[in-house]
Amino acid sequence: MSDATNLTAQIDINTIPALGKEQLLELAMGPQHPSTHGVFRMNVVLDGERVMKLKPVFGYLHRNHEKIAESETYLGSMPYTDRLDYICSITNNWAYAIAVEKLAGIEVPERAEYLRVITGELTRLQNHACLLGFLMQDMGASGTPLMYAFREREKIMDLFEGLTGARMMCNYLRFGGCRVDTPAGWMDAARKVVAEFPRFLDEYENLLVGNEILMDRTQEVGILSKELAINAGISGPMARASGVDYDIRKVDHYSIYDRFNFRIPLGERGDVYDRYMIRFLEMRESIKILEQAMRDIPDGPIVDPKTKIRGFRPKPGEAYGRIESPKGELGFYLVSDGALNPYRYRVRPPSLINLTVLEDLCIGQNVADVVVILGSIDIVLGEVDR
Amino acid sequence: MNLKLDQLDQIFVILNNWLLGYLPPVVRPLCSSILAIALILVTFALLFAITTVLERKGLGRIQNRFGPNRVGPCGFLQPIADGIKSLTKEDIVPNPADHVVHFLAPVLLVAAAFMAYAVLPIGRNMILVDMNAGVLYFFAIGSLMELAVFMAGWSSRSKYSLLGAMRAIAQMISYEVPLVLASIVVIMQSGSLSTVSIVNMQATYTGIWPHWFVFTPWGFAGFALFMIAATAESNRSPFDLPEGESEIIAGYYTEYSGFKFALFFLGEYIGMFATSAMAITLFLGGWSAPFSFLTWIPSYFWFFAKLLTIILTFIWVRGTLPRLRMDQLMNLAWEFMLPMTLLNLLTAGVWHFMPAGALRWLICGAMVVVPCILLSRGLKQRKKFQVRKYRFSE
Amino acid sequence: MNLENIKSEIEANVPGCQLEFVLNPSPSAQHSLRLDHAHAVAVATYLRDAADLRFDFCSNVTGIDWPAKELTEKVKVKKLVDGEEKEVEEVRKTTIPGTLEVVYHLFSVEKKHGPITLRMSTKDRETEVHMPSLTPVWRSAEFQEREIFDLFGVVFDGHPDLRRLLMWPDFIDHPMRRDYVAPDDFEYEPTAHDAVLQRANQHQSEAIAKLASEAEGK
Amino acid sequence: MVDEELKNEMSKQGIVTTTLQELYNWGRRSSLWPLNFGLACCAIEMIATTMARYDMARFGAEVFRPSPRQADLMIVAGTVTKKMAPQVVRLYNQMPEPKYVIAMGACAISGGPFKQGYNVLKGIDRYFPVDIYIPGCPPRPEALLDAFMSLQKMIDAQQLTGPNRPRHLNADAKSEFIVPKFGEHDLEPAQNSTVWKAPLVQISGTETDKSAK
Amino acid sequence: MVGKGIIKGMVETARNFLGSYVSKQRLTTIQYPEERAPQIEAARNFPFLVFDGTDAEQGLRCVACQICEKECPPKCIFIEKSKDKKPDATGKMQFYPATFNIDISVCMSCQICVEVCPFDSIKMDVVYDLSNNDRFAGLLLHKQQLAKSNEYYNTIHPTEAAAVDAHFAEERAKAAARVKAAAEAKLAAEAKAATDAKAKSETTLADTQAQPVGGGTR
Repeated sequence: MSDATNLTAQIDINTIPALGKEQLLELAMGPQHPSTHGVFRMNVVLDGERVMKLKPVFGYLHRNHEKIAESETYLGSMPYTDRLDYICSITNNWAYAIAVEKLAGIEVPERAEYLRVITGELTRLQNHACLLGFLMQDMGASGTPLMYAFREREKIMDLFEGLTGARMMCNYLRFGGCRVDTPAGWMDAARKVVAEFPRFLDEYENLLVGNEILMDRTQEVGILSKELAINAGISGPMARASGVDYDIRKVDHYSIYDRFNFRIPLGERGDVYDRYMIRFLEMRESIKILEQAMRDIPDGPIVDPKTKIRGFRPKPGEAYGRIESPKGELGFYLVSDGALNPYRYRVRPPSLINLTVLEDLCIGQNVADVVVILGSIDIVLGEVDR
Repeated sequence: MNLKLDQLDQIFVILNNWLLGYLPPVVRPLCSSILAIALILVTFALLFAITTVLERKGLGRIQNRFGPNRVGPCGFLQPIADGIKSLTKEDIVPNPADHVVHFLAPVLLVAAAFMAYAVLPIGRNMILVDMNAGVLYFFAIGSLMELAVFMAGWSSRSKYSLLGAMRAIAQMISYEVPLVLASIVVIMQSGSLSTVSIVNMQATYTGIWPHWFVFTPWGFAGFALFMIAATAESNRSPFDLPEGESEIIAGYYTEYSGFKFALFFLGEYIGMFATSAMAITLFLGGWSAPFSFLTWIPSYFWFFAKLLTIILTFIWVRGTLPRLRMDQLMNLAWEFMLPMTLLNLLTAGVWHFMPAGALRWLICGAMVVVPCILLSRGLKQRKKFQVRKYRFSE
Repeated sequence: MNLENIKSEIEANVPGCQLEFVLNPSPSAQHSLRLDHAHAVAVATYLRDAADLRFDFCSNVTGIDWPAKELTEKVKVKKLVDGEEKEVEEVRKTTIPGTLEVVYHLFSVEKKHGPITLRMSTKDRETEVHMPSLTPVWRSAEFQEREIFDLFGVVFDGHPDLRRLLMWPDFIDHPMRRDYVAPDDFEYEPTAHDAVLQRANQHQSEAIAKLASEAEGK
Repeated sequence: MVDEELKNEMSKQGIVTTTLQELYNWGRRSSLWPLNFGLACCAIEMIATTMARYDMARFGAEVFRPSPRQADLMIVAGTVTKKMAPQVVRLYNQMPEPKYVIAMGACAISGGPFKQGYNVLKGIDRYFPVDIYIPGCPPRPEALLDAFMSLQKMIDAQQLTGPNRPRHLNADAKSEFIVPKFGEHDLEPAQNSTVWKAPLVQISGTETDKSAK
Repeated sequence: MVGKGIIKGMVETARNFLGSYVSKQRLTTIQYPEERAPQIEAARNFPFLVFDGTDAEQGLRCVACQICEKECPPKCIFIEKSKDKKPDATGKMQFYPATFNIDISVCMSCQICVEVCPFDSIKMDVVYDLSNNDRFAGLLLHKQQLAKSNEYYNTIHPTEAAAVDAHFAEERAKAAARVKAAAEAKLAAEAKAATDAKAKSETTLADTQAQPVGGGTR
């Protein structure tokens, strides 16, 4: 009856070249591991508790999104994008919509742009809140910060459900606009949630930001230099924590972000603490954007009337569209051959590319730091493996 | 009235004597011990059950939710259900594991944890063995638990178990030192290793105030250090590295299932109660009442009240703090705890030889506070951690 | 930033390189440059390091599979038929050889401009699937090139660690190629359509045949 | 064993009868510790279920054990890919009996929207038995709680003796299932035929006019 | 001073602990089977088919146009068209689905079937507690399970349903008008035919005029 295999007897030793030292311990963290945020594996070589070598293994959630999209209509891929980075579905929709709009040359009405910004920034808020919670969970904080984060997330989930009908898989954006307009009373509810959010941030700050254990565990851990960050294609809050002043909302001037007054927090050291704090500060900036957007939102149509739901065929060609998703640069590259479905559909996953430097960050660190570093990169496996 | 309350206080002793009265005198000591052991087993097993519910409910409340409230009235039958399930669960021993040691480890852990209660005075005249080297015995038994933990980690033949066991050993041995050193101040002061006489010394009053050791500078520092070390000894958050679930799955008991796993759980909690009880005995006056006018309440009530308070603090801390890292844990032990406990010994000596008065308080207080600040600042500066300011790009 | 200007600038600075301007007819107007294998790394390094370009951020690396395509066109040809010159319609078949293409999207963090698109193609899809790796120039290509190696079967020369990224090591197919056929697991398809339905039917008839043969065997 | 009528009669008169079977089933169902195991999108909703709003802890099920040795319930929350399937089966094998499985979400049941992917397993029940299925993509947290309660009801109704006794009390039934191996094109075997008994679907398979279309 | 941050955190958790006894803000649990969160109008889970009136078979709005079947991204809808016709919501004779199956073990609740349906016949349901232990029969919903009344639709999505009902009322009015117009036209035609016949008999010219066609005979 008892199982013959030991829990960790599944190490793929071939992937780790022998180092010729007998004291080294090879450890496979994952694919089922409490802190790999899903099904991710790291083959770690340890000297005591120090990491000597680390090789990430991907593909445990490779769901063939790109292959499936090649046989779906353009609209049919929209709900699949929800499931890429399944914590923030709306920003995924947005990146895809922008790529298709570039491919087909579609304009977006103003109200729709505002709705996109509002839902997108709400997504950013809940993503960052959850991330901080998960990061603390990885540090062993028995769930309390995560619970507080999810308490706030539930409020945003309620908003999403009220607007789009689903909590997580919103499938809200359409080419040239949004799917539905806000129902009565939604905007007021959203204003209330946004107005209450800073209280949560203060609570969080009290709970953890000045915490000595947190600072000790995160400062000077997993330092990423600015040069490496740029060369390795690191994007989003992770790059900004290393001091790279690059936010696609400011650089590409996409949508209507030019109209809002907000700042980009930048880190100095590029360690886990900076990555953690940058996200914390970004939440405060997102609240500013939300307040401005909710104040200024005009009336009007929410979708470009020229776009068709069925039988949408862009002209042959290709387009690369990208946005600043909460994880980083989320891009979609589409090649059309004039048919109903894209000839090639490619997702540029920020989570995967941000993992490029995982080994560099982890070498020489403690095994307990590995989970914290991984947590600070903020990956979602649905996006890493697609 | 007073007589009655005294009887209530001594009710277990009286009952014991009454029961033993029916037995031939030859077997009386043996039977007395067996009775007391049975009572301790039942009481603390029950306390374990209640603590698990309280912990889950307390954490729930901290986290804005209810916690278990469906199994039995208000969820208080939850541990019984857990127990039934654990008992009937399949017991898996991995093939490569060392079967004998794998089996012995949880048994030894629980046995050792319960053995520690032999020298803990639960109430007035309520102690199993009044050993004159009680404190020594307690710490000796405490090291047995480390052995059990290592047996568990080693025999499982799993890498996570081994890592957990390595961490546990390193941690427990490192914190054994400050734990013992922190308790030495009490022994210095009381001049006895017997837990009973230590408590008796504290159970006197000046006005309404008791003479608990915690109300002296060295006692307070000793208590704080003892509690930190005790948290580490009993693998509680934020020192729960050996079972740090986000890093090494479940640490040394990763490969344990069914009732053996439940035994580990039990052993850990019983061990935690034991160290907390020791802290109470050494610093918080054991079973003595906090004010002289409250002495009419039975002594064991005070003991359990103090124990529960400490347990609740443990739960509270667990609900708040993230876990330390191995090297930080070690740094804390060797760079902060050890010097502090050594300095505390000095403080206790100074206290002993100085005449009572405000000056003694001042000097001893300074002897505790100043090194504490300096050491912690040193710790902080060497690590250079601080709250940072961030720049923004428009 | 005009791609034509960049092209001429590269040509001036990287001697011998052959660049092809690839027009993108869609409204996005993201045109691209096709590199030759021999000078790809040099061109990439130039793009990264040139002071006025500084394309230091390689954002996206994509593989595209172009299977061999047969174009049939009707051509009117003048021919002598029965001594008489006539215009005859003739079906002419031209085969465009298949190729695997890799597309790089570059941005500049320093200058905050972009994107420009680079492409490279392999000679064919079966044997000559080699291509220089640009990972030494941009680290960000590391995993993405591995992914393309895995799913398309492009072999990147000079890649530091070219292993399968997503599929398991023993897997031998390249599933993102358009002629890939997924394994047969169509036992239960209650709402099948089109291709899936065909596969399901096929599976079903096989299963029934198997059952029948088993029954005969008994 | 006391029959139902007598029991009802006795409980009316204030006598509570508890058989060993009831006690055992009550213990099992009140203390279902899930494996801390998330695969994809549904895992987030599973986490949300344990969070303050839905609070799975009320049922005594917040003890998410990271080690399969200590878990009773496997919530397969998310897409099982072919690369992951052997690990999932292995985890299931490592869990001690009695063990239960909830397949949460479309992907875990059938592969869901990703069904036609080359690396997606079309349902975890190809390799081991599943007790409760929750449709939805992802199912709401309430749906998971509902499934959890259905599982409790299922356990409550189990007879410990007789032909319908649960697997773990049946010495002939296997508690270990084949772990598939990575093949050159697919997993080998592609399904565990002792567990996976798909009906031959005649719904679409025989629709000749549809396939002709 | 080391420990300040820790104490701050402890105070915060203590505040939440105590707050959970007094404030709903700090005790957010909805105890599911007894309490339920208020139904959100836009919520969606799985599709259902709307029927008008009381008879699920007769009143079904679906005309088996199979658009949703084609557009459904995961292809979880299976429709078989009927051989005969029945009147639809506006009274036109239409096909109806002989079989309409939705495999909810595949459905991803994306609502695209609702968006593409030109007949407002498929809508999203809000029922979520559908856990089942029957893998095959329990998760394949047939027409009988899918058909739900318009009243039900009105209770779960009142705003949307009111708009749909208004639209249908308008359509019906138009249809009625068309029928009326057709009847009138027919009458007129008959009258004209009569006069024409009269004229024909008078003029004996061949009648080459087409029959006037009334609306609504499509």
